[in-house]
Amino acid sequence: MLHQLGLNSAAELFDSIPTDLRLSRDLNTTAALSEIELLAGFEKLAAGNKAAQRTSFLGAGAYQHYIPTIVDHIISRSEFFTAYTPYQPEISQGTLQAIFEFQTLVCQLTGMEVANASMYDGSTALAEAVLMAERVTKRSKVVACGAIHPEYLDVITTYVQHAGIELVHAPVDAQTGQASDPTLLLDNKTAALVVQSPNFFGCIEDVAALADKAHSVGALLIVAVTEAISLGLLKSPGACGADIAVAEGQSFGVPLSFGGPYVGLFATREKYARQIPGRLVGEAFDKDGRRGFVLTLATREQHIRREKATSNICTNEGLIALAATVYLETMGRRGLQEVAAQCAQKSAYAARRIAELAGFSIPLTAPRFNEFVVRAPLAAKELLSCLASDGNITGGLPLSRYFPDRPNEFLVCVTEMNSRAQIDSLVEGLTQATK
Amino acid sequence: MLHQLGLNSAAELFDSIPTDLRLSRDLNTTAALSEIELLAGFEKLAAGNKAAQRTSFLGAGAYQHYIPTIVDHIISRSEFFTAYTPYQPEISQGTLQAIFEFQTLVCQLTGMEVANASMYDGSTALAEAVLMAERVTKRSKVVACGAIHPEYLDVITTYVQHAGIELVHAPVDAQTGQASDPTLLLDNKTAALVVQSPNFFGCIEDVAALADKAHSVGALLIVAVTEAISLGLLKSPGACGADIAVAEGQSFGVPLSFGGPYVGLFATREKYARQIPGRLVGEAFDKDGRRGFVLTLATREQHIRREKATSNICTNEGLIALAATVYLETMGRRGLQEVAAQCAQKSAYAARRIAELAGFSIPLTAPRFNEFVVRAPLAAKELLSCLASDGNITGGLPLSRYFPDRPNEFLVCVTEMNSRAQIDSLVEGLTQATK
Amino acid sequence: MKSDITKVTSHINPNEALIFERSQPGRIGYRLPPLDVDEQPLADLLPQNFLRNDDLEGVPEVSEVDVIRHFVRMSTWNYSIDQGMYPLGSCTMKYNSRLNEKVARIPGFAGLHPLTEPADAQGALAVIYNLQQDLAEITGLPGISLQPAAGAHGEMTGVMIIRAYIDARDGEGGSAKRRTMLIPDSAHGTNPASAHLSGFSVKTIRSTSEGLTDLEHLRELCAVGDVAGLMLTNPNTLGLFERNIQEICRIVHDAGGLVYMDGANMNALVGVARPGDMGVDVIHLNLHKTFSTPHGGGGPGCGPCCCTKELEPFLPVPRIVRSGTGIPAGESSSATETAADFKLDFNHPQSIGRVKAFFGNYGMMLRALAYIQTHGNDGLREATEAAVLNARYIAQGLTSDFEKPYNNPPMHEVVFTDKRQTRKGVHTLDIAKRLIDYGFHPMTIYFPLIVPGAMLIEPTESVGRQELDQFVEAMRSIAREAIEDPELVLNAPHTTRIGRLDEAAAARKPVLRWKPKRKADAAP
Amino acid sequence: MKSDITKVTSHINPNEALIFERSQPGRIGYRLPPLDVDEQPLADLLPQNFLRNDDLEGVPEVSEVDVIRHFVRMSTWNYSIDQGMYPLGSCTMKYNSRLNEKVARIPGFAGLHPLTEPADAQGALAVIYNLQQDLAEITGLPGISLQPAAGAHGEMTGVMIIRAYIDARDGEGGSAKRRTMLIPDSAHGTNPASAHLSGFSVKTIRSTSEGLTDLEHLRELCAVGDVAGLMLTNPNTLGLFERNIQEICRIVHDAGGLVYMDGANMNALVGVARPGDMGVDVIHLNLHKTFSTPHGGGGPGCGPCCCTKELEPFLPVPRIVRSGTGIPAGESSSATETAADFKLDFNHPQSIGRVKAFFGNYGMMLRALAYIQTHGNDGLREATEAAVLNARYIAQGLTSDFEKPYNNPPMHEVVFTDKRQTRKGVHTLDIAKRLIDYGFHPMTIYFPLIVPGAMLIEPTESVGRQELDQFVEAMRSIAREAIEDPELVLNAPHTTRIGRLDEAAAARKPVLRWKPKRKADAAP
Ligand SMILES: Cc1ncc(COP(=O)(O)O)c(C=O)c1O
Ligand SMILES: Cc1ncc(COP(=O)(O)O)c(C=O)c1O
Repeated sequence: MLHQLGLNSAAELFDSIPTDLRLSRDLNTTAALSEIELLAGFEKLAAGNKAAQRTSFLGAGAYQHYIPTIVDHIISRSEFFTAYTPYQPEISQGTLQAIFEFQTLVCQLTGMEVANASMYDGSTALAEAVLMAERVTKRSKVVACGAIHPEYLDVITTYVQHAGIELVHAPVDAQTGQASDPTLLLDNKTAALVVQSPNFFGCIEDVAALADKAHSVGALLIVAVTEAISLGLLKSPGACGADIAVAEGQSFGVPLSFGGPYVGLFATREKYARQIPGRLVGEAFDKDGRRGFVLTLATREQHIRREKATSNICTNEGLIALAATVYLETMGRRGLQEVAAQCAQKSAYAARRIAELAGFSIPLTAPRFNEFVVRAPLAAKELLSCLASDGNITGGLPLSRYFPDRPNEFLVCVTEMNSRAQIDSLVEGLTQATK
Repeated sequence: MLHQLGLNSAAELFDSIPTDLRLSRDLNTTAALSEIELLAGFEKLAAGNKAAQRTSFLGAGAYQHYIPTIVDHIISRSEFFTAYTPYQPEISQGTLQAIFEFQTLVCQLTGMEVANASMYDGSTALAEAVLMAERVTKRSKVVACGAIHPEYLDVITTYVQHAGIELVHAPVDAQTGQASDPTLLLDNKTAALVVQSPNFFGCIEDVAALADKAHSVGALLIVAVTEAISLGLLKSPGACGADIAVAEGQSFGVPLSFGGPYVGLFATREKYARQIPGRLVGEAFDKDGRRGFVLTLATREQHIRREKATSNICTNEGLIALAATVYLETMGRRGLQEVAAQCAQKSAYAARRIAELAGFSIPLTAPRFNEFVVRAPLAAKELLSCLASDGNITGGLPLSRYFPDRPNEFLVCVTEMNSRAQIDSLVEGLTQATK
Repeated sequence: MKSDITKVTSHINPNEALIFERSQPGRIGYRLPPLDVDEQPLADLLPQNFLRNDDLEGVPEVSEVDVIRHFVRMSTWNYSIDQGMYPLGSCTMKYNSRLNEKVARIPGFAGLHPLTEPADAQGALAVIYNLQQDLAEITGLPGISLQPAAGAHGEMTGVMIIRAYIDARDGEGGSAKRRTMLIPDSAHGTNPASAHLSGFSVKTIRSTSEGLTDLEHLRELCAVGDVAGLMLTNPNTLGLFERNIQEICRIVHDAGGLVYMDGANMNALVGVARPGDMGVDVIHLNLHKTFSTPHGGGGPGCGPCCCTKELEPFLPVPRIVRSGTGIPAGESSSATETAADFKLDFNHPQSIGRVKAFFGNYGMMLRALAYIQTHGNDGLREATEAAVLNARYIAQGLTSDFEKPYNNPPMHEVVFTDKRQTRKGVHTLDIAKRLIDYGFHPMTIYFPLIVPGAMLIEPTESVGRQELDQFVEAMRSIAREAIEDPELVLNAPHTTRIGRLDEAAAARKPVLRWKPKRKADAAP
Repeated sequence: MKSDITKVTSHINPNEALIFERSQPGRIGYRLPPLDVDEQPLADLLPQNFLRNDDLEGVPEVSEVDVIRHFVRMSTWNYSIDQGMYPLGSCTMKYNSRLNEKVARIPGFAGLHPLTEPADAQGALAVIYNLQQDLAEITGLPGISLQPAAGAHGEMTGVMIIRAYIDARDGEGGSAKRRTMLIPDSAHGTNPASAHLSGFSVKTIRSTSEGLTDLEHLRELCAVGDVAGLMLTNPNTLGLFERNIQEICRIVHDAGGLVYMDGANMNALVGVARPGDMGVDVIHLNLHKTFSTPHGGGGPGCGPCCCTKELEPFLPVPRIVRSGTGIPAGESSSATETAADFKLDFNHPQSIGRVKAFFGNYGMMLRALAYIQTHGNDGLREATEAAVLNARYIAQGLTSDFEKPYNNPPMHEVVFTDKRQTRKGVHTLDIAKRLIDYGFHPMTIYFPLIVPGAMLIEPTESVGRQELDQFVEAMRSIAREAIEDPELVLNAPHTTRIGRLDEAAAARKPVLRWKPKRKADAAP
C-alpha cells in the first residue's frame, strides 16, 4: 500500500510533522504482551485488592446490589457495545429505542416529566442541575442543604466556581440528621435549593416541605438521590415537588468497579425540556409512518450551539444507561419494590442489633432507608480495620474520611446482598473488637 | 387462557393421562433458588474441585491449551448458541457457513478430502470409524494396534459388541512404545487397522508404514488423534495414507470442563462420502444463483434411512465445532504451527530435565510430541499425590489408573500453557518427593 | 401497528465471504508468550518424515478483527430462540437461561481435567450425583447414567442395556431368539437406527386412527415370541399421551420383552407423571430439550439413560456413587451436597461398557442441574403446565384454518397438516417458508412420517400469550394467502438474504469443502 | 461475486414494541432470596408520607425471556464496529478488544468499592498509576488526572487548570483581564462549550485556505492582550497536522496565554510525536477513541487531562501517587507494579477541585492499560502508522470522484465534500445515507463546520485492505449513481427497516417518553 501511495517508508507518512517534533526513539512503555501474560498480570493486580471479595457494608454513594446475569450478556452484544452515539437513526434504532425506554423509566421512577439520555454520574448530574437552575431562574445563589455527599459537594463547587454562582450551605440538624430549616438562607436571588434524600447519613429528608420552601421564594428544588434503589419504596422526588431530580444510577445493575463507569440520571419538568443538558431521544416517523426514534432538540447542544450550549457534554454513559435499562426491565415493577423493601428491612434489622450493643449507638433519629450512622466507643477507623483483618468484613465507611470531627462514627449500608448471617457476623465482630 | 380453552384448572390439561399415573405429590427436588443462592451453591461446589487451579501436566486425551478470548464471545452470541440444527437454510446460513468452514479446516488439518459436521467426541468418532470400515469393506475383523487410549478402546468395544465385528489387539513394543508389527494379524477378513498417533504413551507411530500394511491386505487404515494440536507439526494422517482420520477436537479452543462437551472430528476419502456417519454441509445455490449452504446427503441419515442409516447420530456437537472453528481461524496457519512447536519444545525440555533426575527414566524411545512416560523410583500414584499436596502441582497421570502392571509410571503432558518456571518446579517437586 | 409487530421487516444484512476467501498471507490474529525454554533444532526432536510438509497451506491467515467481523456477520444470518418463538415440534426449543451459561463457565468446573483424582474433584462429582438423584426422582427410574452425549446416544445405551439384560436372563441360546425391536411407525428415525446398532431387527407397529399405538397389532407382533422390546415415545410424536401405556407395558412384559421409552417429549410430563410409574423399564432424556441446555446450532446435547433397579447393573461404567451410603435414589439432593465422598465405581461386570470417554457432556449437566434448581419442584410442574397449555391454545387457534388429523387434545405439541391448502397447490414446505416472513421459525415439517404433510408445532413454556396470538394470527393469515394469493406462499420466503436453495443439485454433486481455485481459474 | 461482498443484503429483522407495550400485569423476570430477617410492618419503619403512593405504576412487568428477546431484537437494528468499518471522522472507531472486556470484568476489579481503604485496593490504584505513567510517556506531559469522564469533561478540566494557573500567576486584578479563549473555527463544539464553563469568552480564529490555523489572525488576536489561551486540535479536525505548532505555541505563550490541545486525534500521533514536545501545556485524551475503549452507543468514555509540570499543582484531587518515590513520570511502568505503596494525595491547595465523584471511569482505565500493554511500544507506533496509511489510501482512492478541499496529505482522517455531487442535487447527507446500502456506517458529516458539505472519513487501523477497497469502490459507485440516477441516492437508504425520520417534526413537538394511552384511546 505504501508503494501505491508513492511512499518508500512508513516514516514518510508523517512528513507534515516537523522532523524535530518526531519521536526518534521507541516509547518507554512495555513490550507487547500476549493474552496469557496480560491476563496473568491483571489477575495478580486484582489479587492485590484485598477488599474485593469481603463481606461488605460499604455504601456512601456506591452500592452492592444483585445484578441479574442477563444484564452483562445484553450489554456485551457487539451491536450495543461497539456502536457509536446514534447519529444515523436508520442503523441505530436499537440504541435509540433503548434510550427512549431509559428516559421513560427514569421519569417513572423519579416522578418527573422528562429525562435525558444520561450524565456522567450522579455528582456531575447534580452539578449540571445547579447550572441549569441558574439558566432557568437567571438567579445566582444556590443553597445546598443538609448532608449532601461530600464528593458531590466538591464537584458542584468545582463546576460553579467560574459561573458566578454563590454556593451557600444549610447545616445538618445534629439530632435528626436531616437538613435544618433553610428558610433564612432563601431569598429572591436564590436559584435553587439542593437536597439529597436519603442523605449522606442515610436520613430521609422531608423533601415535600423543602419544595414548598424553595417554591415560596421562586427557587427550584433540586433533589439528588445516590441510592437509586430507594426510589422503589420512597415517595418520588416528583411527587414531593422537585423541579429537577438527579440520581446516581449505579444501583441499577452496574458493578462497583472502583467508582466507575456509572451513570447519572437527570429529570425535570416538561417546561424546562429545552434547558436540559445532554442528549435527548424523541419519537419520530419516517415518510411511511413507521415509528422510530432520533436524537432530538439538538439545538441545545454544543455541536450546534457551541459556547451557548446547555452543557459541554457530548459522550455520556450510553452503555451504562443500557445496563440500567435492562436491570429495571428485568426486576420490573415488583422486583424493584421487593429489593427496596428487603434493603429497608435488613438495614432496620442491622440497626436494631447494633443499637443493642454496649457502647454503640445510632445517634440520628430521622427515618432511614438502607444506611445509618453508628457511633462507636472508639475510633471508627481502627475499629473497622480490626474488623477487616480479624473478621474479613468491611464494616462501613469511617466518617473521618470526610469529617475529621467525627472520629467515632461510621456509616453502615445494608442491601439485599447481605444475608442475616453476614449481619450477625458484623454484630459479632463489633462486639469482639470492643471487648 | 385456561378458561378460553374451556378448562377449569391446570390439572385438566392432563386428563389424557390416567389418574393413577399422575403424580399426586410434589417432586422431591429442591425448592426454587434465586440467582444469588444458586450461584453461591455452585461456587461452593466448584471450590471443592481442588485440582482446578493447580499447575497441571495432565493430558491423556484432554489438554490444557490457551483459548483466545474471542472464542467464548462468539459462541455466546444468541444467534449461535440458541439456534437449532440448521434445518431451515434460509435462516440458518450463519451456522451452515461456519460448519462448512469447519469441514474444510478438518480436511486441511487431517489431510483428508471430506469431513463431517462433527461427532460426539474423539472416542465415539473412532467407534463410528470402525463401523464405517465394516460397511465400506464388508469385512468383519478390526485390528487395533499399539497404545490406543484405553477409554477409546472401551468405547469401540461397546459399539462393536453387537455388530458382528471381531476386535483384535496388536501389542505395544515395550522398548519404543510404538505399535509392534501387526502384519501377522492382518488378513483378507480385516476391515481396518486402527492406530492412534501420537499414541496414548505420547509416542508417534510410523503411520505411513502401517498404512502400507493395511492396504496390502485391502483393509482401511483408521488413524485417531487425541491431541489435535499435533496436527500443526506432524505429518497429517492423510499424507500418511489414512483412509479415515478421527480426532478429539478439544485442544482447539474447548475448555477441559471435566470431560465434555468436546467435539469429534471425522474425515475420510471423497469416495466414501456417502458412507460417512452424521451431518454434512454442502454448497448450494438459490434460483438467483446466490451461494448458500445446506445439510446434504441426508439419505445416509436416520431420519430418512431409519435402521439402515450410516449412524444413529442426530444432535452432534455443533457449538463446540463452532468453537473449534473460531479457534482455528484465530490462531490461523502460523499460530497453529507456533503452538505445536512450543508444545514440542517445552515437552522436550521437561523430558530432558526429568531424565537427568536420579532414579527417574524416560523408558520409551520413540519420537514424541508433547507427552511422555516417566518411570519413577516409587509408586507413581503416591508420588503424584505428594506433589499435589506439597507443591500444588498435578504432575501427570499415574498409568496405574489403566494399567495396574505399571505402578511406577506416569504420563506427563506439557503444553504452551506450562511456563519454564512451572516445568522447573515440577522437576524440583519430583526431586523433593523422592529424597 | 398490530401487524407491524407480527411480520418481520427487512433490514440491512452484511455479506461475508468464506474465511478462506478473506485470508491474506502474513496476517495473524494471535499472540503467544515467547518460548521460554532453549529451542532445539526440530530435526533433533523429530525425524523429518514425521513432520508436516505442506506448511499448513490453505489454513487461513486473518487478524482478530477479521475473525470477529466474520462470525458476527454470519451470526446475523441465523434465527435463534433469543429472537423469537421457535416452535420446532419434538425439539423443545425453550429459553436457555443465561445463568446456566454462567454456571458452566465457573473456572472451578470449566478448568477441571476429567482425569483428576476423584478426591480432588469432589465438587464436580457431586454435581453429577445430585443431577442423577434429581433425574431419578423426576422419571421414577432409579438407575441413571449421564454418559450418553445426546438423545440417540442414550437410545443406543438403553437398547444395549435391554440386550444385555436379555442375554443375561435368557442365556446365549434363549436370547439369540429375541432379536426383534418393535417400533411404532410414528417414531423418530433415531429409534430404529439405535436398535440396529445393538443388533436388533426392527418391526414397525401401526398407529390407530386416533394416533395411538395399535394394541391389536402390538399383541400380534408380541405373539411371535421374538420380541426383545418396544421403543415407544410418550407422549408420542403426535403430541398425544399413550393412555394405554400400562397395558402396552404389560403386553410387552408378558411377551418377555422390555419397554424403552424415548423421553424426548418429557417436557409434557415433568412433575406431572413419571415413566417409572407407568411400567417403563428404560428411557433416555434430552437435557438439551426438557432441561433447557442450549442446542448450539446442532449440539452439544446430553442424553441420560434412566432405568429400573433391575437394569441398573447393565448401565455404562464408571458410575458416580456416594461411598458408603444407601440413600434411596428417590431422595432429594441438596444444592450443596459435598460432605459425602463421591467416587467412580467401575465394578459392574454386567455393564454394557463405556459409551463415551470420560463422563459425558459434563457442561450440559451443570446447566441442567441449574435449571432444576432455579425452577424448584413447583416451578418444574408449572413449566410443564404452561408448555401444555400453550400447545392447547395453538391447537384451538388453528383448527378453523388447518386440518388437525387427530382429535384428541394434544399435550405439549400439536400436529396439523396441509390437507386443506394442498387444494391450491400449497404444501407444508411452503407454509413453513412463508412463516419465516412473519418472523417465526417454522415448525417441524414432514415429521412424524405417518402424517402426510405434517406440521408439528411445539411452542414450549417460553412464550407468552402475545407471541402465541401473533403466531396464530400469522398462520391464519398464511391460510388466507394460500387461498387468495398462493404464489405468494409458494415463493416464500421473500424477506431472507437467500431464497430456497437447490438441495437436490447440492446432493447430486456434493461440494463439502472449500478448495483453492486453481491458478488458471483465479481472477488476475 | 465481488459486488456480493460490497453491498448489503436484505434479511429478516424482527419488530419489537416498546417494553411498556409488552408489559403484562403479574409477569416477573427476577427472583430474590427470601427475606431472612424478621419482617417489620413498613409503617413501623417509615412514616406513610415518605412512602411511594403510586405502586410504581407503569414500570413494566415482563419475564426474563421477554427481556432477552426485547434487547436481542432491538440490537439487530444497530450497526456496530464488529459488523464492519465505521469510518466516523473524529471518532476513531477502532476495534474494541474482547480481552480488554475480560480484564474489566475480573472480579477483583469489578467488585471493588471506590471507598475501599487504599491499603486494601493497591492493585486497583496500581492500574491507575501505571496508566498515568504510560500516558505521560505517550504525551510527553507528566501531570495526569484520569478523573474526567469523557473528552468534554477533560476539556473543562484542562481549561479550568488554565484559568487557575492564570489566576494564581496574575493575581485577581491581572487575571480578570484575561478572559478570552481562542478557538479555531474548525474546532469541535465541545471546545467553546467547555471554555464557557470556565468563564471564558470565546474568540474564533480563522483557518487558512490550506486548512491550518491562520497565524496572522492568531497574532492579531493575541495582540489584544486579553488572551488566556488557545484551544487547538492537532491534527486538526480536517485531519491535517498543524505544522506551525511550535510557532503557534510561541505566539500564545509570548502573549501570556497557555495552549490547550484537544487530543481527540491522538490516534495520528501515538508513538510518533508528543504534544509535550510541541510546546503544548495541557491536553485531554479520549481513551474511548485512541485507546480503544468501547463507545457503547454513546459512552462511557474517559477523558484524561495531561499537563506540564508547571500546571500539575492545579490538577483535580485526589491524585494517585506512589509514596516516597521520586520516579520521573516518563519512566516506564511495568505490568505488575504492586510492590510500592500507592495512595491518594489530596494535598494540593491550588487544585481546581474534584470534577467527578470517586476516581473517574475506572473500568475504562483497565481497558486502556490492557490496550497499551497488548500493543507494546512498537505496536502502538505501528497502529498509528496503519491508521494514517489507511486514511491516505482512502484519500487517494476518492480524489477522482469527490472534491478534496485541502491539498495537504491527511493524517489519520481525510475530509471530502459534496461539491461535485450537489450539481445534481445530491448532498452529503444523501451520500451518507446511500453508504448504508453498501454496508458501511457513514462517515462524519457536516463537520467540521467550516467545510460546506463536509464528509470526514477516518478508517482507523482496524480495517484491512480488502475493506478499504470495498469502501472506496462503494463511494465511487455512489458518485456514479449521483450522476446516473440521483433519485436512487436521494431516497437512500433503501435497505433499512425504517427510512429517514422526520427530525424536524420530532423536535417541534418532542415526545421524549412513553405514556400509557388514556383509557378512551386504548383499544377495547
Ligand atoms: C422424538 C425424538 N427422539 C430422539 C431424538 C434424538 O435426540 P438427539 O438429537 O439428541 O440425538 C429426537 C431429537 O431430535 C427426537 O425428537
Ligand atoms: C475533536 C473532538 N473534540 C472533543 C470531543 C469530545 O469528546 P467526548 O465526546 O468524549 O466528550 C470529540 C468527540 O466527539 C471530538 O471529536
